[in-house]
Amino acid sequence: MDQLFYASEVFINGLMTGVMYSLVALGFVLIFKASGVFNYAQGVMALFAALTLVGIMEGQVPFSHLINATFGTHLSNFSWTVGPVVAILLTAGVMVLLAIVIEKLVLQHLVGQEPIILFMATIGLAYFLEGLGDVMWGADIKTLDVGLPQGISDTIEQATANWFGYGFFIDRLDIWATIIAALLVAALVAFSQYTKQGRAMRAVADDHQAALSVGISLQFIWIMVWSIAGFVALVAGIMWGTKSGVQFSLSLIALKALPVLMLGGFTSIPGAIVGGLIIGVGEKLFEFFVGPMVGGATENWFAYVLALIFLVFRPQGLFGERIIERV
Amino acid sequence: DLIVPNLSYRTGAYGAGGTQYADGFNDYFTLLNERDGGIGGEMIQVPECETAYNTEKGVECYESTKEGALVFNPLSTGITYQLIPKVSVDQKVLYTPGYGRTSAKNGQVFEWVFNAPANYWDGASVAIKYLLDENGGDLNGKKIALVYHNSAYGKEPIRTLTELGEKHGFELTEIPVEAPGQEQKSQWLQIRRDQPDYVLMWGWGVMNQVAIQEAANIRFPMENFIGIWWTGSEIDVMPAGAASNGYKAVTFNGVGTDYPIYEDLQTHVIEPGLASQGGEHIGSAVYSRGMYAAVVIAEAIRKAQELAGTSAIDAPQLREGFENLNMTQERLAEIGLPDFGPAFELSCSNHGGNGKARIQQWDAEAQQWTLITDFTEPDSEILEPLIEADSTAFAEENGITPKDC
Amino acid sequence: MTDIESNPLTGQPAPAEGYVTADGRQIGGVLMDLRNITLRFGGVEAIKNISFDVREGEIRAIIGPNGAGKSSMLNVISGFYVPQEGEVWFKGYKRGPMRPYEVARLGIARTFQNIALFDGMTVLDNIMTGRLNKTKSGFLSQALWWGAAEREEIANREQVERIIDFLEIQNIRKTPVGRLPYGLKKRVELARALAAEPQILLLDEPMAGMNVEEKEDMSRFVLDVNDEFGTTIVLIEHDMGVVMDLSDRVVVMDYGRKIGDGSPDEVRNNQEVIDAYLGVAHD
Amino acid sequence: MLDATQTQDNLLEVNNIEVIYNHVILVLKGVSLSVPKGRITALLGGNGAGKTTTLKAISNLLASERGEVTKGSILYRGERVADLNPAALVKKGVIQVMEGRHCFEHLTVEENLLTGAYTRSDSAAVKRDLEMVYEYFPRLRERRRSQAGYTSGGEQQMVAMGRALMSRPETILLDEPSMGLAPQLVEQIFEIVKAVNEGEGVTFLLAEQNTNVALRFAHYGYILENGRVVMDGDAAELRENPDVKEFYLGMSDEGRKSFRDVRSYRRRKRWLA
Amino acid sequence: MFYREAGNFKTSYRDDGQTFPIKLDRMGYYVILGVAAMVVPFVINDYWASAVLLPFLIYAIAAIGLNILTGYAGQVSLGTGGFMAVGAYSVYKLMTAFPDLSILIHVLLAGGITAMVGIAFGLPSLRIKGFYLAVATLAAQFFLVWLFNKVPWFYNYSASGQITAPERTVLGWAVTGPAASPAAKYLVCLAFVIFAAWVARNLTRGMIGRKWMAIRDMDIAAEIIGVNPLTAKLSAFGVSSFFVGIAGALLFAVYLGAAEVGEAFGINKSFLVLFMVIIGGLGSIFGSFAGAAFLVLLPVFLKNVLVGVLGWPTDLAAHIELMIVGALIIFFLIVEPHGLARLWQLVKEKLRLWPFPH
Ligand SMILES: Nc1ncnc2c1ncn2[C@@H]1O[C@H](COP(=O)(O)OP(=O)(O)OP(=O)(O)O)[C@@H](O)[C@H]1O
Ligand SMILES: Nc1ncnc2c1ncn2[C@@H]1O[C@H](COP(=O)(O)OP(=O)(O)OP(=O)(O)O)[C@@H](O)[C@H]1O
Ligand SMILES: CC(C)C[C@H](N)C(=O)O
Ligand SMILES: [Mg+2]
Ligand SMILES: [Mg+2]
Repeated sequence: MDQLFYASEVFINGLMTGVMYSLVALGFVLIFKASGVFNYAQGVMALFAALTLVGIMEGQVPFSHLINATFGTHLSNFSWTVGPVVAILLTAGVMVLLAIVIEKLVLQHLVGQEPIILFMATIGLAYFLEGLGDVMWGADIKTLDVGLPQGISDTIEQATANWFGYGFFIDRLDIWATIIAALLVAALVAFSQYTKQGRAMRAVADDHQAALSVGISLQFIWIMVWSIAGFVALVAGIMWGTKSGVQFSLSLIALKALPVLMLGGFTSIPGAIVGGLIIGVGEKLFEFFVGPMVGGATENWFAYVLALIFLVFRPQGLFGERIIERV
Repeated sequence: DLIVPNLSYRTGAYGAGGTQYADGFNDYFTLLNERDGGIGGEMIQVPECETAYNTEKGVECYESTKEGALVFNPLSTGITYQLIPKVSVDQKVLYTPGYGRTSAKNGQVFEWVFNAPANYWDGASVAIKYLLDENGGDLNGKKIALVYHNSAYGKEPIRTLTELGEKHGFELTEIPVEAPGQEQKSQWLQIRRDQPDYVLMWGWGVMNQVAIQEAANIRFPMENFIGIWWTGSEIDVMPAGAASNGYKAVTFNGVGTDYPIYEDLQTHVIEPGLASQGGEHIGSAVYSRGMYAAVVIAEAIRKAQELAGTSAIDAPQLREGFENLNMTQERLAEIGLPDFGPAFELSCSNHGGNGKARIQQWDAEAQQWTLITDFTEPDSEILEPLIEADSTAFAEENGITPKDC
Repeated sequence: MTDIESNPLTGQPAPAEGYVTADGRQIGGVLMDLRNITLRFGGVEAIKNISFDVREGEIRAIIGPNGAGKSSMLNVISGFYVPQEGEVWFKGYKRGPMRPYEVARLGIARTFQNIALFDGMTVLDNIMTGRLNKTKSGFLSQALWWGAAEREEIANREQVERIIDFLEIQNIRKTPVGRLPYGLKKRVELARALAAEPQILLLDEPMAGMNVEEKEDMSRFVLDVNDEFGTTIVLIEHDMGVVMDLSDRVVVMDYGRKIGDGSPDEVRNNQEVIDAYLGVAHD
Repeated sequence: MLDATQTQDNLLEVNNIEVIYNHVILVLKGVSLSVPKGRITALLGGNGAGKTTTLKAISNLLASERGEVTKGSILYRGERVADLNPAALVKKGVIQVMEGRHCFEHLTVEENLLTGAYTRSDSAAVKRDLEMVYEYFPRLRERRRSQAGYTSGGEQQMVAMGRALMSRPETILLDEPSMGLAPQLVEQIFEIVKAVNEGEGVTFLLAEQNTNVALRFAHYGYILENGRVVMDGDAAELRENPDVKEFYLGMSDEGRKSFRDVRSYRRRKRWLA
Repeated sequence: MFYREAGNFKTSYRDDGQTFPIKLDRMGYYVILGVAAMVVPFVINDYWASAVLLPFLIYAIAAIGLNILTGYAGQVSLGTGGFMAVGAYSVYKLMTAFPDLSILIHVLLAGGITAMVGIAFGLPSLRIKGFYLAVATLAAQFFLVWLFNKVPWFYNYSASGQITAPERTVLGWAVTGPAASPAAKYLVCLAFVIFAAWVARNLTRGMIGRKWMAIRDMDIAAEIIGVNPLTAKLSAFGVSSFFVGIAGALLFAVYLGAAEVGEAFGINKSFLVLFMVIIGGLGSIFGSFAGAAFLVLLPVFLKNVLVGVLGWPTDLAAHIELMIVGALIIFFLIVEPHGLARLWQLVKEKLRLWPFPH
């Protein structure tokens, strides 16, 4: 009986974690849909966004290290601090700028290259942003608090305790993540399926040349999409930052998102969510029940193996576009 | 001049901790240079090299700085393992306080490596000792979970703890966390289910903050949660805020700035603006540990100069200095760090001191660590044989004949 | 040339009687026989119960409006599409389920409607790939470039050079095909197919996007291949001039159905064909 | 040949352009041509002559192929368009139908057509034009819901054409529309070109191999051979020109000759340029 | 201009198929080889060996391996780190299990074992394509690392799970272990590099190579003209992993001397090698060398400049270094997506036309 409770508790928490992964995966999907670019930098973008957010909130002086090192000054903080909402808006603005810069300096010059080249470019971008983030805001760990609650939800524990005599553990942060993710997805799906820009976005993904020839401006589409992705990254950054503090490792969640992508399909927004849920539940249950027998720490690889198994049966992922094979 | 390279890491996944350590290390030598004109008239150069906690970069740093260098302190078990063979060939001292290869304590096998005052096995043993005291000397039937960084470092204490478990009859559950470890739900759900009486932790990097946060989330009583010294720094507990109040950690060095030395530091280093990185982290736990490492090295240098009769010593002479080092509380007081670390004495056979360590506890309101025990001896009757076994194994594998002292 | 072991062909040889063409070429017996082929893609029925045969040494044309299912038919022949119903008989044996590369080994080579050259390789390498079923030397000998490997390589190269001369593409030997203009690509594709010394050659619109002069050259190649190597040719082409002049027999498809089969003249005067496909002829 | 380019109210003027790919391969060696408003101008020539390159040079699609215009100028309505991006050009009313279809494989046929109207905002009119396109190409209406990637070659060509029409262009650069189309469809497409040209007064510059059809529908023609214009004139004249007849229409004095008969290796006659 | 391809007429298809059809190239090649083998060993020192040359040679092997898989057969792999780990642990087990067999044999065997593993993990490639495959190979990466970390047998039950290379000799010279001289280590690696490059070249210029490239450029068409995708892809995985395995073995045994799997063979290795291949040039063996050289030298160089010359604090330097590396990678991809190798080619093409612009 207890086993069952534990199982379902792990199951639920798996779902929740899955949602957290999905938040990162969403960014990948967007950019991949729009430009066929597999944007490895998505994780670092989340880190960068979070760093910027904290920096703005605490009124840090950007590049203070660099400035101090070169001019021997001792800058660190401005006198002011900024409230979460304003800070989030400002950060979103920064992400838009970032998108524009990326488009102008990178993507524009790589039109029509093979996907792998673009993929590599984004890894280069990841390095750059990682360095930039550190130079701008410093490498030490920062705590991010935009007022999201954290820790076990007593109400749920009480309630479940009364119903089943076993109090379930659910992290309030995860509950929030779920709500936010749901909203994001709804919005994004609507956008890509039912709007002109959404259609153009998919067109670009299919054939840059043709898209150009019908007068779709790659610049615009890409800036738009990278901005949205930047915003999604910000959301992911806030969630994960609140959870584990804002620091370098935040960028590594990208690796958690990849299996989610595979499983859901690189081109499917709902896929990102469903994939996330499956991965989350799968890896948690496995770690929880099988893990102890094989020495634990299985999550990293199990997620990938799980996705791999799915792919063998559905090479384009659960919801991915059918891969067109014709001669 | 004497060269003491600082193989630090201020970037990457572990940069946050590495930075504080490196600062403490630098600042102490800066102090000596500024205040006393170095040691015995020799200025100390501390060329810094970024390893990013990465073994290859570590080796590259070692090779690029080893020219004329005396001693290395890479702050990484991984890199330490790389360097152990190299230092014995290049005849450099390798000083790894509180990390690295535990069995290097055996000076007969590891001539060039020193890991005083304490190593991971000491740490484990001291933690258990503390728990014994808490429980009136009896841990029978208790459940203890070990949450560890799934790497060479994290695995270090397992063997000791199992032995101790047999001795004291507590049950050990191992809970590895794959680096980096932002996601520890299943681990902590497991803990929530098993309800262990105590949780020990060998972590580093983001893993620490997340673990403490998750512990708070499942309302695990913080005072039953004890980390090794590397999981006992401010940055580990702060993200969890008030919830982390009462969290404990083993340590072998003092913390905070109310030691006499900090006045000198203020006047000679901080005010002139010579503090490493602008002195953001002065007094933090890891900063203090970096400073402590510097203190020990400095003392060893003094000893070496005294023995060699020259101030311009070389690495082999420094080795002598280490082997004859005798850290007394008196000496620490003179330095301006009374009771900052344990008293210990090294010898040709004992490179690890007596492994004394103490417990510190986090006070969330005051935002500071308070030392709650005195220095305690580890359980040498368990440790000695283990060390013996491991070091002889190494000796055989690499065809080293232990030198007799 | 094809031994039964090497290819899963089963069943009984079919009677083989030939005929003589207008210009007096002797056409052999049935080489390939397609029986009641039906192919569906989800809802779309691309081929509806079509049967026709191809005889040794003849030039067999398939024509029909766009989307009629011609290319699909070729794909069925070369094993890329597996028809839901129907049988493919080859050299009097029923062909079991086969992967495309096995079909290729039977001596069936083809060109593609949307050029399918290997853009990353030079013209020479592209054509050399045509020889791969003629290569026997093992992995090790290739890795160490010992005897067999090198000798074969050179032998293949000689054969390929012959084809290169034949198709007059000497001057672009070493150019990456990606850079070639459309027409030349088509030619290289033909060369690659020829390099395999096939028994049946399937050509999917080999002359699309060429001007008359180039079509004339191409026609010449096709004809020469046919009577120099005696290769049987199945040809899809939209240029009626070409089809009518070159082919011995023509199959006409429309919406996946077969609406005509016979000599060019019969077909040309078949009313249904005219309505469905030819429209009013201009020339 | 100059006099030809001097015709007044030329919508599009290409003056002596040179195009180089990958910084090394010189493909167009000084091509000049002019496209009068409201007329159909044909660009003829063999494989590799440079037709596609010319069109891409005009619509600024070379960049993504690592090609660039190194000499000469391109004027549209008298303004240089060399540094406009393709999108801007489409807004100006110049759209290209690329050689070899280039449909958006994963979009449905209908979505493909709608992307053609990307630069337009008058949704009502777009709907009407969609109907118009379906009138022109009934086959597309049948397959409107299926993924373009799975339609037959000809169907894809129609999609590409239709997509261009959806942008209500002033000038269409048409690259080998007849390629791979069934004869009556070729006629049909050219009829459509004609209709559109006369009906909506759209100007066409079309690159064709199928000289025969092209010259029947075009008003004026240029003949390109490896990167140079070797001849130009009114369609009618060209059709009568003996060389054109022989090499591009496949006719000899005694009418069309069979492909079987042209087996003799004959030397290609070249004009001097 | 001295560099002329004209006047190098080939009279037989044999000459035409040569690796360096042009006389000048061939001579240059022999010179380089001579210097590498005869001169360098005498001038080499610890720093150069361990900071530059050894990593360069070893990564060159890995890059060649990955280039075969990704550059020639078009199967993107992010599992390189994991496969290198297989090589490393194989060689460790072999070294400790059969101490008196020659290390060279151990390394080759390690390569063989890795090839097996590679083939096993290559199987999904028959169904899965493109990025899906790339990500799928990460499964190999993480699983292998986990495996070597978890199963004590692999690290001979050492307390910490670290593996340490015991001393082994070739012709009496120690090539592993602390006592090994830089020159000895260098020469061993050099030997393997030459071997690898030669075999790779033979495979890629022959029919096997063409099969791989056919699969890469258009797998459907390839199958229809007679390439068996199964054998083509798996052979690519096999050969590639063989070289990668050798690289891993050398990296551990000769270069690092001790290793901890998660640390030394983590996913960053996979990316690093992939970078070398891309920056160097997909489908080019020369490119593999160029890429390896570039990515080994760049950080060392930058570090020395930023810290040594400009005297910046190390952390700042490290961050800026990161930015510069990232920026440079992007820059190179933009100027020549086909890598340094193609850049070199273009230079040659220009030289051919020199002094005329085109
Ligand atoms: N893989 C596929 N999936 C779905 N439908 C397909 C597929 N291949 C072909 N079709 C459909 O089958 C029909 C026949 O296609 P096919 O390419 O054979 O026509 P075709 O006769 O070659 O036309 P064309 O002369 O234009 O090339 C078309 O309607 C096409 O949409
Ligand atoms: N991307 C490219 N890189 C290098 N050379 C190219 C490229 N594209 C075309 N070329 C070269 O430019 C020349 C003209 O090509 P283009 O496609 O313009 O000819 P075309 O007249 O359109 O031929 P076709 O009628 O076959 O389409 C060809 O010789 C071709 O080799
Ligand atoms: C050295 C310390 C900072 C802890 C570190 N993880 C180690 O390698 O042991
Ligand atoms: Mg077709
Ligand atoms: Mg063209």
